[in-house]
Amino acid sequence: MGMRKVAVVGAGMTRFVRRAQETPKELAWQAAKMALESCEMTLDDVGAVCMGTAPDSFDGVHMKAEYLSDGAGAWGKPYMRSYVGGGTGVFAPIQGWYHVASGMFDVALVVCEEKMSSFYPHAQAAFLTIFDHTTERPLKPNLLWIFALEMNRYMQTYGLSKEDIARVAVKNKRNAADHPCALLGDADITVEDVLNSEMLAWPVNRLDVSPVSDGAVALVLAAEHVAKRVTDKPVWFQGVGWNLDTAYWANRDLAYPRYVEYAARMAYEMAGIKEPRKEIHIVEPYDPFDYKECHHLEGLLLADRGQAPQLVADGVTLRDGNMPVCPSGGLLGVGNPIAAAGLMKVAELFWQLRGEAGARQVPGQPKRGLAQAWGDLMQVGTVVILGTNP
Amino acid sequence: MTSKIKEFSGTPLSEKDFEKGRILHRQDQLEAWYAWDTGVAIRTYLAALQEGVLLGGYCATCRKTVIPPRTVCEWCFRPMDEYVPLQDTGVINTYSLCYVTWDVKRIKEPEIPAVIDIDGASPLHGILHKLGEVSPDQVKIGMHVQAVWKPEDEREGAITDILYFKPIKEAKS
Amino acid sequence: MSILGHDPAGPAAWLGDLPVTSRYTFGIAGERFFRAIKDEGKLMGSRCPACDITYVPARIFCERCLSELNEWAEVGPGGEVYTYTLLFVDKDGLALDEPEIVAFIRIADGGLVHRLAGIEPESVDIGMQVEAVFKAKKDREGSILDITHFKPAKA
Amino acid sequence: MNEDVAVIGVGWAGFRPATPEVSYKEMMYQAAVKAYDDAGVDPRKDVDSFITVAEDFIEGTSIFDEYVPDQLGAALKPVHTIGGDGLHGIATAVMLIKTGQAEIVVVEGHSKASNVLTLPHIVAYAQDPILNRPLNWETDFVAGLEMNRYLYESGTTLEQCAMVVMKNRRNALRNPLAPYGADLTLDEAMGGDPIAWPLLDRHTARHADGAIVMVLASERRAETLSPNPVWVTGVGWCNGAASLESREWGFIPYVRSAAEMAYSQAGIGQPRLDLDFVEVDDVYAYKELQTLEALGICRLGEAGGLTEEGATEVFGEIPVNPSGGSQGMGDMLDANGLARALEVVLQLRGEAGMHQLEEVEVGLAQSWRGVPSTSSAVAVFQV
Repeated sequence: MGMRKVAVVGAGMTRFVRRAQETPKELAWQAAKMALESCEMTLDDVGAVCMGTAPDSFDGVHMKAEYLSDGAGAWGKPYMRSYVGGGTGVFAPIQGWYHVASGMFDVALVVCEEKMSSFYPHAQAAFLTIFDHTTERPLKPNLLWIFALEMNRYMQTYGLSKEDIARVAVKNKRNAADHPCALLGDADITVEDVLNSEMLAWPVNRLDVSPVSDGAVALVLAAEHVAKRVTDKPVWFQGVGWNLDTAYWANRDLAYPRYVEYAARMAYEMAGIKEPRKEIHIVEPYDPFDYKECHHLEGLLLADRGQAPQLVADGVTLRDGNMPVCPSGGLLGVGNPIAAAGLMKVAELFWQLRGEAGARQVPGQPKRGLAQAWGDLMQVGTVVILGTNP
Repeated sequence: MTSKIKEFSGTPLSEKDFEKGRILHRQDQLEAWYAWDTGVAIRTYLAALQEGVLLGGYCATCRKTVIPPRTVCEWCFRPMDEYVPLQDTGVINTYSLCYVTWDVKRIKEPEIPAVIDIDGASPLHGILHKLGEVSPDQVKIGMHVQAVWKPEDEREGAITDILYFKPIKEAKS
Repeated sequence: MSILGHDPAGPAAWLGDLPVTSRYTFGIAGERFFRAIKDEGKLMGSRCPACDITYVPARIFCERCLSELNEWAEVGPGGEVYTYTLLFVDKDGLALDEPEIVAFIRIADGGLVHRLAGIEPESVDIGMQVEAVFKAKKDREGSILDITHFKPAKA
Repeated sequence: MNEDVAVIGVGWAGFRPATPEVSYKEMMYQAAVKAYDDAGVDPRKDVDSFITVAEDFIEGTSIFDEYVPDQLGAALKPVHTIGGDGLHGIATAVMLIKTGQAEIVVVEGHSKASNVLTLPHIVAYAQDPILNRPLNWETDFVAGLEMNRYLYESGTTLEQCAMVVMKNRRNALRNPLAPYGADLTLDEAMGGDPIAWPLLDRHTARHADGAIVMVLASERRAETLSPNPVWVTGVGWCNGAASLESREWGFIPYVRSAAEMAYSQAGIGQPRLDLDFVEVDDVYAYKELQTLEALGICRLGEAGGLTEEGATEVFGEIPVNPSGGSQGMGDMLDANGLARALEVVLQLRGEAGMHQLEEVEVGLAQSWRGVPSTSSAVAVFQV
């Protein structure tokens, strides 16, 4: 099928901080403006705006995309918000992709924003209400429960230790030390630091978890004829995939994220990828908790089941390893303003594939990268594959 | 282009900036209340809880017993056939020892949330609940547990009609 | 029992809430705009030279071209009633004791939504000139409520 | 455009002030199973992608997206939520199909408004938290401000707004899906209490529960699957100024922009002549008039007169809201656009029953996301 080719041509982001002074609109504006300036485009060039932002509870505004619209550059423009919980940050560029690939628009501006600090006193309380209102919420569950339950099941199924998994947090926080926007970069952190950090919900310790953050990220997407005009180095969408599993999360296997696998297979098929382990050079899987990176590498078919922690131990996933994973520093290191954090991963691929990632640059001129996010009730996989070839 | 950009926007604040009035801010609270219709299947599930029964649903096409019951099977998209009373016992699928409440208050004695695969339901079909009458270091995945119900006259047709699940003392053979 | 039927002994509805508690910063522009109200009793606008628009309240970006706005200037405190409404109900659906006169007061190319007072509802006209009435300086805390209301401007 | 897109199946449930016998999941299922039967598709095998439209605070659930797949037959399938109106969902389905990566896409929208006990408090949380919310006003003040300026600029009268209410609730009498049918006199439609004068309580639609599911398909699949495809020949959507302080109050330019986008795709040059009937937002009665003008059906200030002359009646020159609109069918929040589109599809298929219009081939549906938003979407359908 003669599908229109779509490229990322510009990217911008704010710093990820614990509490931003900027309003949500102002954060969205800062990222959007930077993205447009990065490719020397103006708002007049933009045909449509796509917004990704996670629960309204965080920013504390009902229909928050409507509130955010002017900051995102949507004044007088076609504008929509897509929403798949934690998976939103990697879905929003998919939304941008279909805006352009459909032939409906030549240029789409994709903006993701989250201001979690507006949920006060603590953003985590927002997660009570992701559970079923009648059959689960009366038990007063919290977000840590589901991660801890899933992590424990994963560790038990494959006989993994906390140390195996803590190495992911160490790698990512060390990588983040080179990211100018990072909240929790730490070049000297050790596995012991992670294991000795405060116990939150066994098996989850404080440093196994990414920090609550504020921030925004934006990308400019363009159709082929525009992309080739505005840049010598467009980075192309090669594949996209997304998938949502049943909401009855206690009625399925928690050890393996098959929805991630299905999303990945959709993207691989579109990208014509037969052997993902050989054909993907950089991976930015979703890492809100350290075990999730392992979980997702397995779901993405980039590691055998239960074997992802071994890749970390062997150094395969280091920035200069054979398959760099989260060279950005990931959510664990850069920070986790939910939707913005997902889009940060796609922006990282853009910078890496153009050789513009500075101190974070992965060696060897990578040609293709994959970003993935995850969300809802351990239920959503969203995958974007970008490459230097259309 | 991150390597080309020197200055990034985003202005970090500390909690002190708020406490000391260095920053203008305003608080608000959402008043959002709902009366969600329980509908056919969940209404029946809740009625059964009040009776001290965990109720599942059976899909004849998939030959699957699920909990809670639902009117349509999400796998074959055929209407579900019938309600099936299940045991009030099960096996710990996974658990956590949680030292933080939902609104992020620190607690000394951990809550022990667990997914419990319910006896009589299909494999890997369970519910979220909590464990009790067990010391945290004794909990194991695979442990057999039983529901501890509220007294009958205190039940109201809610998942909290089960107080928690406790380990079943295996008879010594 | 067939799943076509339900047990009427169960609760027909489940009552619950969605607890959200929020703390909002005023932002880069809001901080400056509301400090000017609090400290100086002034309304500030910001101008986009490219679009030839003066935003009130002042903001740091132009919504039409996304330029950063650096030209701040005092505006008002008077403006024109661009439209108004008489609000009779509160958020619980109850009748207000007195209907509130809510107006959009146009100031430069923007304006403020606020209440009108010191005038009977039937005397309000679209196009009439009004001006902001500020709280005493000692009572101002940096809020839209530092303006108590707008009142008809002296001729 | 790469590929034409058609609606090949519709299903619905509810359309009543309250639906206490079913949960939202069960109501969605009722609509979905009907739509799949209508389209002749199996959601587990045939559907490539699913879209729902929803907002968390209306549902009472953070990340409502979670609870969408099961009752739509969408578990382990590509599903996503659009925080928009149902017509935004239709536009999304059209885009997905035009990429060539999806051939059959399902769109769902629903309202369980009856379950929301504190809706005005929730809507107030959509106001700017710094500039507007401290004033502590019920958000209908935004409609009052807009209506007053609209009447001022256009010369439209309160009586003409009342006639919209009379027409739409009378149309609803002949629509079995509409719960709010009534035969009001002008005095009755002018009576009652004001909410945000000049906005009257009786000019504000009551809420309703309901679910609507539509199945859309590529040209290739539509032609093999459906004996009566309804083609989506144009979609447009647009936002205006987010803040109350920078918007136009009398005119709604974002509706004009959304319509122009849809018209240019559908090849509509003269909307009044080219469209056989329209279904538009009328949650507040004045919106029908303001919208008709923004859609270019008539010039500014003419919609009230058209209504008075009967041109927008079911027997008139350009019937407007033959379904009864939201005044007659109920305000279904973000499902409103799909309710409007459902009527257009049924009319174009000749399946509207007692209120079937004669010889209709092209219809338009339009929606607005309610106060305080400036978000609107438009879709043009054709047989």
